[in-house]
Amino acid sequence: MVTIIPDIIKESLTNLIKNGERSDNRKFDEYREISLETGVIDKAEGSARVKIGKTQIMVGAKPQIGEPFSDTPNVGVLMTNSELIPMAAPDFEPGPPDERSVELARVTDRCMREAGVVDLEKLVIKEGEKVWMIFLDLHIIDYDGNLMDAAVLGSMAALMDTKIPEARMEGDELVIDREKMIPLPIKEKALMCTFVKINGELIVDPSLEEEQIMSARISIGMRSDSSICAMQKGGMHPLTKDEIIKAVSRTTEITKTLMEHLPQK
Amino acid sequence: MVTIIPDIIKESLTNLIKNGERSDNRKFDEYREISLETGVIDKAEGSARVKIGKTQIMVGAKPQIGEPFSDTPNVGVLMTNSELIPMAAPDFEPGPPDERSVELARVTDRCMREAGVVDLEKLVIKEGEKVWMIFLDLHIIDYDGNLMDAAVLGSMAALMDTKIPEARMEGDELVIDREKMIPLPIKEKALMCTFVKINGELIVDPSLEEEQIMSARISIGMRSDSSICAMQKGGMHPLTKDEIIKAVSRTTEITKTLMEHLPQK
Amino acid sequence: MVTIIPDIIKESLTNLIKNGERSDNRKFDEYREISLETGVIDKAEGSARVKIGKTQIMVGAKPQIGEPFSDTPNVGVLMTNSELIPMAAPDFEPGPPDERSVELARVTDRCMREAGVVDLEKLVIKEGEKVWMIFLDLHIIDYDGNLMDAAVLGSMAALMDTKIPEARMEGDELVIDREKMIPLPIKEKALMCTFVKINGELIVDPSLEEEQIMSARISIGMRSDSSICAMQKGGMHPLTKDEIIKAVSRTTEITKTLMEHLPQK
Amino acid sequence: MITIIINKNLNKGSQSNERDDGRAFDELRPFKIEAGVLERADGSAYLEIGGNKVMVAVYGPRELHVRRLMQPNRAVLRCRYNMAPFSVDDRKRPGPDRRSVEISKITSEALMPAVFLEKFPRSTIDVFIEILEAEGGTRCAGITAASVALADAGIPMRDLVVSCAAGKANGEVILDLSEAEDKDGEADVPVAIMPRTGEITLLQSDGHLTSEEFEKSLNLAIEGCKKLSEAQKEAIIKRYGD
Amino acid sequence: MITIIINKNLNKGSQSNERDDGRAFDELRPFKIEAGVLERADGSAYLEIGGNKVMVAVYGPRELHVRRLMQPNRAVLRCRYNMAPFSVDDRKRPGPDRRSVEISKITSEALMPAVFLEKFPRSTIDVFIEILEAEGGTRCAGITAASVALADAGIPMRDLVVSCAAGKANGEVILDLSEAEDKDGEADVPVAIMPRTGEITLLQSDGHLTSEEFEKSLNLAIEGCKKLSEAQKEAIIKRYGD
Amino acid sequence: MITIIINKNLNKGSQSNERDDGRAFDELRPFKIEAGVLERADGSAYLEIGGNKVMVAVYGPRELHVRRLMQPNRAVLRCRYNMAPFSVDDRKRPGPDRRSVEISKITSEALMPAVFLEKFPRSTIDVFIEILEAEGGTRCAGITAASVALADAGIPMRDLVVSCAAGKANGEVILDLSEAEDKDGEADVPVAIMPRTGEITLLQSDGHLTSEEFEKSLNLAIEGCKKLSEAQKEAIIKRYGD
Repeated sequence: MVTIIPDIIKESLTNLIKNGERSDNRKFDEYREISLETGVIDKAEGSARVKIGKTQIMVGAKPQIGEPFSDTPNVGVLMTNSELIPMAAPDFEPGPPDERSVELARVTDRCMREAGVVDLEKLVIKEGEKVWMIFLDLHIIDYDGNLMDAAVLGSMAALMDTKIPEARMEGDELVIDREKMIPLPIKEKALMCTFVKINGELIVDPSLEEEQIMSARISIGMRSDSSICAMQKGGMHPLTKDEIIKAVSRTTEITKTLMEHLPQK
Repeated sequence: MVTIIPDIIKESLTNLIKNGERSDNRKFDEYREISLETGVIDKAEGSARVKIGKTQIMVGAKPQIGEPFSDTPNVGVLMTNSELIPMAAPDFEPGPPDERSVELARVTDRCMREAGVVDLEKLVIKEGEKVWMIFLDLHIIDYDGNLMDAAVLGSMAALMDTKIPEARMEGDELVIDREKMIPLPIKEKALMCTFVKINGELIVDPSLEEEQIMSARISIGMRSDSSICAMQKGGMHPLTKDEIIKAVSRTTEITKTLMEHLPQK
Repeated sequence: MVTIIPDIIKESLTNLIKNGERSDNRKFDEYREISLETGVIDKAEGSARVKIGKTQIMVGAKPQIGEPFSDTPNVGVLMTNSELIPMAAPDFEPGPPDERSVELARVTDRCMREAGVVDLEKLVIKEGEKVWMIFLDLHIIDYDGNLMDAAVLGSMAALMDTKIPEARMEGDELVIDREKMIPLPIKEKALMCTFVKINGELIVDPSLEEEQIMSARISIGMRSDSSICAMQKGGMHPLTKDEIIKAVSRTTEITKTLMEHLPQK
Repeated sequence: MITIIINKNLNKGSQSNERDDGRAFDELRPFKIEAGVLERADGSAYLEIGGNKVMVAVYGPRELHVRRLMQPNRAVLRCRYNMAPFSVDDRKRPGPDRRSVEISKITSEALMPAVFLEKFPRSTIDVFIEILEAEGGTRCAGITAASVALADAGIPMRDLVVSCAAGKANGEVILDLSEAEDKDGEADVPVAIMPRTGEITLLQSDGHLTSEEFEKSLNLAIEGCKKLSEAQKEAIIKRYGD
Repeated sequence: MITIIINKNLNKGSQSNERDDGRAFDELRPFKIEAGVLERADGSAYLEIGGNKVMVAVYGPRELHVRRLMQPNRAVLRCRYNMAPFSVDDRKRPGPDRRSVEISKITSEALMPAVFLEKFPRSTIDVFIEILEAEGGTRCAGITAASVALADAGIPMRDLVVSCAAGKANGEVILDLSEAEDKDGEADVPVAIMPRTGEITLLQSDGHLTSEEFEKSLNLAIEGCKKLSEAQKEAIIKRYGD
Repeated sequence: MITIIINKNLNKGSQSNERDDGRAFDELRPFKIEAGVLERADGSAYLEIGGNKVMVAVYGPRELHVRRLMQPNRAVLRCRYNMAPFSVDDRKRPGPDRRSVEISKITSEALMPAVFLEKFPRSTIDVFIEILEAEGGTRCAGITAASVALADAGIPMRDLVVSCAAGKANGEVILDLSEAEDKDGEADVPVAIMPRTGEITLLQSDGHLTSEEFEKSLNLAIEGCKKLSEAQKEAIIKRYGD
């Protein structure tokens, strides 16, 4: 948990920011190289491998028949789970998800759900009794900063890649036809854009180094229509209202470019 | 777990006892001030806040439909759970209930159950299939000694405060009518009286200080008809048979006064 | 976990082996005294107490009605669980089974299952819905080396001792008749034979001391027809192929003698 | 078997442009704050707002037993947000769940900027937030009460962090959503600020909003925080005098 | 689906004034105690009484690895009461439950008064009680066996704690309730004493009794303890000579 | 309710004497190995064989925080075998189960003989094996990839441990069983060797075999190991040159 950044590195990074520069020569609003592949796991009904710089996440989506929640009998369920597995960083430990992992999964989940990415009403097989539950698993395998944006990007791509079997009731019988795989009904697209504050500046897509010296973080989930579907502040220091408003406005621009990474369909 | 009491405090408390006195000027058979409110949590079907001196417990009762145990198909269920939450004392830790917490819940549970406080037979909705389960949750928020007596007093009051919805079978349908709330059927009243032994004397309602220097503890659960419904010895030192008999006899007197704190109905 | 063997003991044990001897005067292919009793726990439908030297294991078998696994609807289930309880050795700790305990249970389980010891098809009460599940619990109470062979021997004996109630469907009703207890259908017999390698020699039935200085371990499960039903290598050092082949061949001989310890029926 | 639940509280369905409980769009629910309510804790506070009942205890600065968490140059601030089993309609199973783990984390981050942690290296300040009854907005209520409990414990602070949510329900941006408004509404934006500087220490948005609606919600929440801030100060003055 | 279980052992229903197993009201079930039955443990004992089979191992005094539990001026005595999965009619899932946690606690308290803990500061004495078969009265059987195992381990003690229950079934106060008597009976009063002084180190009452019945039960249990105490001594003499 | 699952992949039932995927009895599935594929880990490797996809990260030698596990005269080698939830047909619940605990243990034992542990007393070398997709033979794939990751981390080793299974399906002894062959087959014999000496560091047999069939399987697995061994070396050469 305790990561000590030598003062000298901290100072040099901060000085760069002061001069409008970053250690990898990026602009303040520039993402690292993004790579996104889908269909990478044959056994998963949907999958994606996303890389933002050296950060790497595998996302798998698996449908399962279940009961709807009793207060929402006519919609299916999307469940997001995240594992900061010890492979990904020297300070990640085996065991049940810690608070960072839980936050990552919950923010990703809220972003997809509130944006209405999946048409959950189409996942009902029999109202109040049988619905599709989509399990989205985030497997973080290399952590070099900015997990939030990578998680949402990978989740969006994995959901767009997902195919579920045709399922129907025939009298009392539930028939699941794995020979007829139907694309998951996608209604909206949403992505997330994270800024950190260093020396009073907001810079997008923080690298690990930048995260370690940041004073605060803000992640904004946005739909393709530029509406806001999620927001989460993090970090030990405050943000001003102006900074937040500015971050929202920059997100509107950046999201447009980010969306181009998604499969075009 | 390890509480170090300075020798000087220990000595001074012991000396007081020797002279028939206690540090807060109480008599050996005298309780601290007791305060008892019911109906304190609107979302709980029954609730109570009990204070004995500075010790404070919130008790909530919540009914839930469940299946009866297979060996007692014709009675409902009373479940008692206790949480020594870290709010209540510097040495209480988060996590699953420890042995003190388990003992508190189980002794409280036995006291209520063996006294026949709730008429469990009236909690059956359909024999062998549907009964009311009453969950009694003890939330310890301030610990200044004598949790046992406070737990039983608060539980008794919360149960007397509890109202459950009318439930009935209509053919195959279970109808739960939350517009008709019925008082939980209370058959008996029972309370608990705890003594600790210090310097050979038995004193009632120990404060935290007194618990920390006691040699032994005895808790006696008694019904309003002076019969015994629970008993539990604690502490690292023994008691004599005479001390136990004396404690029972003093409990008979004290319980009469204690009962006056319960709602009069 | 860390057991320090004084160098002097290690050296003296190794020297003995060099001279073809063992500290308790056994031959390399000789087991310690074996004692096996069945029917030792009245409440268990099958039970055995096995001792190999000072190593002692209690095994209990309990049948329970359950659902078959969905991919094998027409066979019953055998579940093996092992507890290295802290009673058995100073370095065993309370808590969920550790890796040694899990390995012991899984190897025992594979040995019984792959040998086809129990005729699982006869444990079906209603195909796809109701089968007998046999829970085999290994309770290790004294650990003086060679748990594997003791576990398999005790499990085999406990299963041979097991009687299950007659169960049948009468229309929609499941009738379990505890007045008619039927022997568990045993199809095959299998035992396990464990060698450790010390100073280049393979010796059977290692004592605790021998286990502590061994370089490698090999356990071979064998049926009465000399076929192999399980094998597991352990330890921090390698074995050669010749050593393994030799161990298999010696197991063929030893198993014949070991089988004589089983109840003769 | 079919279960039918008859409940008069469901399906109110008032579609008037007033809020169900009669509040104006920028009106807080009734609230009260009290400091110093527990004996054993180093500091404590009790807060009610609407149907929420929240108790907070603070212990520390004190020795940190988990060496792995220790910080050489500052105190650790650990918050534990916990709901009593009887605090909600359907009994909550005791113990942390994913929701409470997340809230505990962001509550710590909301309070930390205000505390002079650097005064207590290698130690911990523990904040225990117990939700005794929940009716929408418990995380904000917990933060607001926690600040008072920290002050009651004598922990040196730059400011008293205060928290309040705004959001959108029935198409309107409103302050301090009740449980019903949160459940049926479109979005909830919990905010915490340090009132002296107006800086924001907690910010989430759960739901769907345009940028304009978001900005409006943010402003409204900040106004709500300022009103609650007065009550915090009064609670402390009432306990200690001024 | 309906399950019907046919079992001849149920519904015996003898309502004579004799006990089902023919014992007198003040008669113990047959029992035997053996010391020194395990190889690895520092001390051990095996006890059977009625259908109960109990094995106890003692390790210590030895180093205590959990610093938090360490006592500067005495040893800690930790007991773990555990039931084997096959010890009861319906298989018990492995691992501690609330019942075993409580019994472990009161067993420690029952044994502590007899042990010279002050001779071994900062260390632990661990007592592992395994119920191999349970038929009513296992906590008492565990305590009685544990004393013998402690003696076998050479732990210095003031006395050999011994334990037995009395209670009420079919309206009569009786000694040493069997499983059936405990299940159908009105009350169970487990007691442990140090026989030299008669002091009581364990006392519980589970059930409903008048004061007179309680006192009678207590006296009866003490008499039972005294009989068992002789068997404890014999077990130790048999192992070590006298 | 009855559930019917229609699936064209089931019930292939080819009973010809060729393997379902057209391989010869002694033929490995297509495979590839890559070294140095992760940024944060000290060493890493990626391996595909048939439908298996395995990623391995190595951290260390580094400080061991669990004092209880520390070895005064050597490093500890800890392996954690873990399956991603999406790696199998029916989603696997996250976290260790009994199978993964056993595989982690024997994987450690398979790798340890090759590592100069004695060079790093009191430290740990951690090997994290993630099964991203599973199609039969994952434990062997994990071991083979782990050796490459250890080499990539610069850990000094006597040899590159390599692992492969052979077994029996449809009455024939065959190399490198696919998932279908493993499921319907009679036996599976996973083996790991140090190719320089041919010594065996992992050996299990799950299934039913005669001694002759076992020996044949063992030999076949060793041949498979040797083929894979070449690919390991190439992966390292490709990363570092030779």
